[in-house]
Amino acid sequence: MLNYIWTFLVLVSLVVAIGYDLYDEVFDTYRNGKEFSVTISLTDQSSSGRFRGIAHVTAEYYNAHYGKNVLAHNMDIPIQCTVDSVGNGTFQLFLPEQAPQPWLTMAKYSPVKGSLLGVISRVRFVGTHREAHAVLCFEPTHFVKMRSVTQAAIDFVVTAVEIALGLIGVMALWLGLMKIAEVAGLLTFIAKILKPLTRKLFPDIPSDHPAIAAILMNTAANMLGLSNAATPLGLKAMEELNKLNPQQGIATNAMITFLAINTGGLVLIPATAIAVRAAAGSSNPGIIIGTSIIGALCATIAGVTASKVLQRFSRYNNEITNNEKEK
Amino acid sequence: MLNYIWTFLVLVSLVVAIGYDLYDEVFDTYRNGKEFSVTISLTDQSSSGRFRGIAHVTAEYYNAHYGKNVLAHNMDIPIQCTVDSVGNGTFQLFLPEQAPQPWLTMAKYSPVKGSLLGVISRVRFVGTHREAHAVLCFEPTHFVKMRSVTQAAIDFVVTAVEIALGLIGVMALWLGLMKIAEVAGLLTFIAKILKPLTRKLFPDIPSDHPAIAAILMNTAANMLGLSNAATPLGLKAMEELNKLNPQQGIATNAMITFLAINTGGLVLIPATAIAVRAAAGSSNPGIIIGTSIIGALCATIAGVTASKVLQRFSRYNNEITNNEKEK
Amino acid sequence: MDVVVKNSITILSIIAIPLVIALFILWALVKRVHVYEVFVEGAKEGFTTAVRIIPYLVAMLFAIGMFRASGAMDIFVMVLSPLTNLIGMPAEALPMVLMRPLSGSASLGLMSEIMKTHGPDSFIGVLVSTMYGSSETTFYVLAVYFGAVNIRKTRHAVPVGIIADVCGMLGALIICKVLFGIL
Amino acid sequence: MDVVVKNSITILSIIAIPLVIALFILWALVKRVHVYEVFVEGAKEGFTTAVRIIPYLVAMLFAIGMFRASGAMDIFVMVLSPLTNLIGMPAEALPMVLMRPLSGSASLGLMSEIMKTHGPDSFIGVLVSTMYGSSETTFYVLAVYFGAVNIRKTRHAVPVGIIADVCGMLGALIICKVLFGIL
Repeated sequence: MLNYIWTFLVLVSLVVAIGYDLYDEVFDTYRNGKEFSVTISLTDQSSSGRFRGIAHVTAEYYNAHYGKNVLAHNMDIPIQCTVDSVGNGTFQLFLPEQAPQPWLTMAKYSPVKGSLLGVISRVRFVGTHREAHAVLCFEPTHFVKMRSVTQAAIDFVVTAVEIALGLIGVMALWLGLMKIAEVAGLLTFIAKILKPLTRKLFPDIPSDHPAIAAILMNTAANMLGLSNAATPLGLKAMEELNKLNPQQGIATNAMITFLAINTGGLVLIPATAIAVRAAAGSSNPGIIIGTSIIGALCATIAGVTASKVLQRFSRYNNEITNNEKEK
Repeated sequence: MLNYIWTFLVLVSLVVAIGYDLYDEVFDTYRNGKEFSVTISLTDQSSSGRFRGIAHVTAEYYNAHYGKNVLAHNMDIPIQCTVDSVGNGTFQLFLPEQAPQPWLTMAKYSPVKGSLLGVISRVRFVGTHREAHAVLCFEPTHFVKMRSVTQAAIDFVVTAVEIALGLIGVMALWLGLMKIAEVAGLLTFIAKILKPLTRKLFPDIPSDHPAIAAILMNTAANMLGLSNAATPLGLKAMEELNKLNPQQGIATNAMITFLAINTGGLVLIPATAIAVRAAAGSSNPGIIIGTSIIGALCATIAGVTASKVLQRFSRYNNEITNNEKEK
Repeated sequence: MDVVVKNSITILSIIAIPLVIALFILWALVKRVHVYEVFVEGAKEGFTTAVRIIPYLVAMLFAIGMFRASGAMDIFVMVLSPLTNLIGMPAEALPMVLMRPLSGSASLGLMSEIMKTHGPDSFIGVLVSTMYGSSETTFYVLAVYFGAVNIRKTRHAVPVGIIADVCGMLGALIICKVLFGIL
Repeated sequence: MDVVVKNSITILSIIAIPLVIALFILWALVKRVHVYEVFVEGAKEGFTTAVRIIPYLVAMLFAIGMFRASGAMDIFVMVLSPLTNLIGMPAEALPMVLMRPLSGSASLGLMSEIMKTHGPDSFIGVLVSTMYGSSETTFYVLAVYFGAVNIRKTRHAVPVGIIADVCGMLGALIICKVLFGIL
């Protein structure tokens, strides 16, 4: 199943990205190669044909050029040019952060990030060199979505490793503490106390197995919103469950039931959501506590029920049960 | 022994943290649930009952409220409120960095870090809505020490992993160089030269063993303050010593003597301490060089003597010596 | 929700970890366990477990990252909104429903954005924050948890996760409609 | 201390590493060792050694971090200061004595703070910086060094370390009193 979802995500992303990019090519979103006229107020001019100034872009012209109503007010943007004696050369437009679309995207994928580069031509100085008229032609922008999808793939892959390496410390801490509890017999003790509660949910697990205690502690940590502790404890629970797994590499019923409880996301106080609401100036940030609990309960109950129902139709089911019974 | 010290550190920390927190609860340091009156100068008001302003907090009132003389001058703090038609709602107080205690701690453990949140009530607008009187009730603050202890545990555990992973590079460098010296026979050569010096300190180590050279180089690096080289060389020395260890997992006499020399901390020029003194404007930062060396010599001599004396009373001692003799 | 209950849960979540640590170590002392040695023994697994997760997490985040960046979400919202309109789900909440199981940071961003445009106390604001607060990043959890024990055949875990997510989102929608909306 | 001696030690500590590297490689060349291959062979151990340390360092820094944050230090100073007053140790230096073997960064912070409040050239300033400069973070060293070779039974290493620390601190106190204080 994960095979299909993974393939689906990857292929859909690529198809959609190509679609967007073809749309941009066909409708010429970035007006590649088209000329854009500006008036520049000079602020600084050296002898070698290099000058700085402020390019005045009128909203009317910009909207007409790109065929979209994106710019409400005229814009003044710093520009730097190098031109020869005939009035041709290159320019660099230092785009502000609140620049309008196409330009913002063009600047993001420009060779000099945040600036638009290109060829300037037909520079005419007027009014004792305090002002100039010129025509800009931007570096062409192509296949923006494809580039952003590729970049996202690489960024997320790096993030994945950072997340995993960042887990080492808390994993070590909780595995160390759990080992102390295990050796001291505390985990078996907890598992025995919880027997009536867990016999129904996890019939395959022996009643005094440390997995039960790890599952309980993971669920408790999740409910209290202690994510730093929840993940290591959950992984410990999975490792304990895997010790009972007769077929390494294939999920057992108990694992899937555990994950159903875990992904249900039952949190007594959803702290992140409340903090975002409070920061946004809510008059009652905590109002979602009750509704969140009900939503999460729906998810958890549905998940556990589904795991119990679906395990009957699973291909690997019988093998696992038989092997376990043989033990 | 390390078991006892470890348990002691952890349990004492928890007990002390609980003690501090109970003190805070009993003496109500944070005035949880108490009302705090303020006058607010409005700066910005939208129609939907949302307004921003500057809350004026007088030193007299603040000190009386918290029963401590912590605030010398009156304070003006930006505030944002959302109130209903009756004058009740929530507020967010954007605390400056130099805010006085309890508030600074309260803001540190607030859901929106750096701000105080809570319920505002009895809002009365005066003077054509340019000013408002109101009563604030802050989100309760509980068990601050417990939270900071838990946070410290997690932070230090992450730091531990960062330190270890940061060692990989220098470890590899020095182990590589040491391997070259070992294969070239240089380590044996050094060990033989030092024989008269080390026979007394490390009688269990064969006189041409590479461990001697690693110990020498670690000590030299420590004395010269080259910590980047000292740790890898020390670990190399430990690994060489461990090759002579008949009972893996139990420290040998030679290891403990080596650690006594190492933790003595003999440095010819204590650079960090001198730098801190210079930065603090000392008229003679280097004055501690002589005293530091004498202090470190005391520690080293005491440590080595103690290791030689205590090894006679150690439980595992005879076994190790016998096993070594058998070889 | 009752303030007292909320406060006691908050206090419980603060003291839970210190209490668990104290309980473990005191119990171990009674049982004469060599705590430091045993702790180290258990902690050794930390590195290998974390490293074992890497390929699974890379695979999962690779696909999710591309999906996020491609803008495919907008197309899904466009296609699905006629359907979700039938059950009274506001179109603005649909990106949250689709993104929540895939990416925690993306759905957090969606939530903040909706708070800004619609206000946190609007029906959509309450609904979206309920949805965020009442579920987990299912696919991330699947990747990490199964990755830690090298499970590649997940059997019915994915359908179970999706069913749970759909029911959780529907539950959040219905309870918000009952309490705050016009049903 | 003589400036010439100080300068020559400084120069020695600068050129030590390049000299050692040059010596090793030249000696290896004479002995016809394949330096690159042998270097890589040895360097391989770097990763496993560093990883082997992790659980020990996690265990030790976990306890030390909690101890630092708990404020237990203040209580120890309160309890111990009547005792240390007897031997003429200033109460302000006591936190340094207690923290130095546990945490390098904490004791560095303590030293900077004392420099600020008492001045670097005051008796306490000189004493505290002598104490900092004349000892090592014993427990950190124990965790790392024993961790690298998987030693869990440390035998008498901890008492030896504590005896060395106590003697070092006493030595620093006495020499500072003799040279700068009123004995």
